[in-house]
Amino acid sequence: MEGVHDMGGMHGFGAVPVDDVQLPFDEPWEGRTFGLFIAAGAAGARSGSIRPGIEAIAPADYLAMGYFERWARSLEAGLVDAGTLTVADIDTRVRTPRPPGRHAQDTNPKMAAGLAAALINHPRRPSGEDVPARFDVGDRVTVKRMAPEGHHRCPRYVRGVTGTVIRQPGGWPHASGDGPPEAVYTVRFEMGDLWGEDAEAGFLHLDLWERYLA
Amino acid sequence: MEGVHDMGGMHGFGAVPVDDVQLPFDEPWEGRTFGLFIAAGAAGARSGSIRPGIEAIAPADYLAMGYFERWARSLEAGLVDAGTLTVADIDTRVRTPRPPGRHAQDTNPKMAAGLAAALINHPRRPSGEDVPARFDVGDRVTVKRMAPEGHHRCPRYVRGVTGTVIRQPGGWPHASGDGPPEAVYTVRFEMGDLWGEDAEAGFLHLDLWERYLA
Amino acid sequence: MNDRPADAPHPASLRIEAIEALLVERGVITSDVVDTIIETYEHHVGPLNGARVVARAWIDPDYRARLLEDGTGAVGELGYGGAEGEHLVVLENTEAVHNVVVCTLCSCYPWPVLGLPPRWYKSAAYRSRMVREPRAVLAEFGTTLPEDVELRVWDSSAEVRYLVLPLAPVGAEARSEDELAGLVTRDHMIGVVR
Amino acid sequence: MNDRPADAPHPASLRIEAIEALLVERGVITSDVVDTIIETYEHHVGPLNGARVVARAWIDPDYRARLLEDGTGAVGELGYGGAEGEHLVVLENTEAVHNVVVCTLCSCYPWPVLGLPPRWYKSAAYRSRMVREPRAVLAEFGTTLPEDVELRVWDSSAEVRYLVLPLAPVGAEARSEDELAGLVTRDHMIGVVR
Repeated sequence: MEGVHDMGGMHGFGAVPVDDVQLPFDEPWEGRTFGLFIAAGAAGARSGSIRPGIEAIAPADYLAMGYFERWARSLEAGLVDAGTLTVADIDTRVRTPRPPGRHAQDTNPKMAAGLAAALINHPRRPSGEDVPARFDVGDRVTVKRMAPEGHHRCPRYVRGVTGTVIRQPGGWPHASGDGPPEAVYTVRFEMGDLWGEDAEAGFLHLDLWERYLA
Repeated sequence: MEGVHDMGGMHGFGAVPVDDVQLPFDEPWEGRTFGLFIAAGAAGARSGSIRPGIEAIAPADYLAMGYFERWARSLEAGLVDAGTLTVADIDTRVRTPRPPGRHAQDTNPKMAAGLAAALINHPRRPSGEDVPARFDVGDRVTVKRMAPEGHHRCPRYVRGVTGTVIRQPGGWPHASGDGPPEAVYTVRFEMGDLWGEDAEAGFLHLDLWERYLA
Repeated sequence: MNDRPADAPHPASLRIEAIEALLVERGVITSDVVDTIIETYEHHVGPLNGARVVARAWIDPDYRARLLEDGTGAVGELGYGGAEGEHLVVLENTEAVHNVVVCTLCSCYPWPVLGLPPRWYKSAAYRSRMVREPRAVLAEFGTTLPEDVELRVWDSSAEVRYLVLPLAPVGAEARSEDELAGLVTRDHMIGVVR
Repeated sequence: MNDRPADAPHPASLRIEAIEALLVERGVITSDVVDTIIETYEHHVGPLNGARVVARAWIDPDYRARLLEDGTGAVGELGYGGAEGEHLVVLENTEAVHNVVVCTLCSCYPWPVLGLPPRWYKSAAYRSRMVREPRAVLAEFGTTLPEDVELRVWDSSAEVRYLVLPLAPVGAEARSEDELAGLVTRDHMIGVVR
């Protein structure tokens, strides 16, 4: 979809809020959100993946929310969609908070250890698969005009722009989740071709599925 | 600027909230906002124009606000920028509301009548001025790539797209307010050239200043 | 967007009230001027103006020709014009062509002939979608356009303001101008209804 | 974004607490699993992993060559890998070239070597501006890039994750791997610092 999450090139967001914070979570609930998202996925208790769930957030809300608020919203949507919880369940529990009851003291060290291991399990080879590719390194390719409703990874700022293929890292199923692995290309664009005559000098690189290119 | 106000083509905003309301203001304060904006302009009490003031609203706020809330924000910014009021003046008055004091009973029937007449005063001729024009009706023109920080009227969805000039209504100073009148062209684009192979059939027309075109 | 209770004032309402009070106290403006501006657009300038223009065009071929040639001038003949109507272009619907108007960047609208824009015209949904999927949007207004009718969308975001001249009803020449004007709605002249 | 007092819980916090309680009660998950995931990214997976990769590359030319050829494999040699690092590409800074990474569409980031992304990497300002005015953004990090250095921005929004291999300090070969790793920061490996 063409959503507000596609921010490349926009004005109005001010200076970068540079800080030197090294910890991943500012508040404990952010860590819980992250951990629950992964644990619920491993337990088969939620459907969907993180990005489409986040992009489904209403545009004004998306912009007003922090990063882990969006994760929390995506997690909730996935749990509800899978039938694990209902919005009413959660609403009720928020209004009448109490500590977890049954199973509150349960632990599952085997699952915890397994999941921790899986998260940092290094693969034998890179994930890109060997697939047929229409374009070669060095080819000039133009990003198609499009306005897909489904989840995609083709930012608006490259539409209609021509660049050069500099790498073909492999094939992956398209971001929308459908179909077999499809060739992805790393394409180099000149900044001036993206932003016009006042652009800074330099190059912009983007990984694009074959379906986006002509 | 490239802001969230530039909505053409985006997803995520749902169905059109069709209604049959014929009155221009839903709540009295909306009418006051509109009237104050015009009256303050006529009194020379605010600077700026409506659109840049609205586009300066932070993106998340812009999307969360209603139409006349944006006008209210733009009005306030213009009054503050002109030195007529300070934000502190307004904040204080909001916290301690009381009816207007001095001059509350004043009227200015002459200004009211004059302004009402000016608002509906029909011009002798269309406002477009006769200016030199680089392109002729029938010419194919391509919208330049750009990312201007200032106020402009060139939506992102036509960048890099080629269309045909169908009219040259005249010249106006560019939207940013600078310089002499500059030719404006009404350009016709094919929907497929804007949105790709899945586009609906039809044509999209847009008035574009000469500086946007090549 | 607001979680306030139904009877609580909108926060912007309090702020605008404060601004008006301050401007009045300081002698910058008087409230009757504001009243008059509101009254102008609540009672005097609205779609009835446009409807009269359309009705005249339906019964008077010479006027129609002038209207399509110079919208500003022909609308002015009927006494209409002013703010946001400084350069009007009239778009002619035919059996083969349908026109519809939007402003993606804000909500530009031909005030002198239609008044201030309706709520939905100002909505993000209308602004974002009308340029990309106009037939789908028209369907939400109950308007189904035959496939063979050419659809022309006008994104009026610069200086020109657009008014759609709808198809005349059958037998228009035999009806009075007032009667015809009564048939023309705002939605016809924006183009969301055919 | 929130007007809540400093000591009030974030609304999302209450909601997440309710969700966890419900999932635990219903036997869907146990809280120790959540604890372990948090601990993994708070204590075990972070920029120190990437720093060790960089330090090794600085002192071992063969490793450097493997790293640039197959990032995933070479990082795996040091025991790092996993979620969001399934296909790593390492970008080599040189005297003539500087690389910097962003994700405009969300906040894609090479977790196994850098941990979870910093707050500013996830900000709308960084995401919107790094692809359009990278030198201006670098300046906000205190990084002024000579005009003759070629700037390469990588918008890592699909499947590949990118790690910047910074320029080695003078005399790197004479220093220990641990000492060198201590010089490498997260910001070097994103490319906002040179």
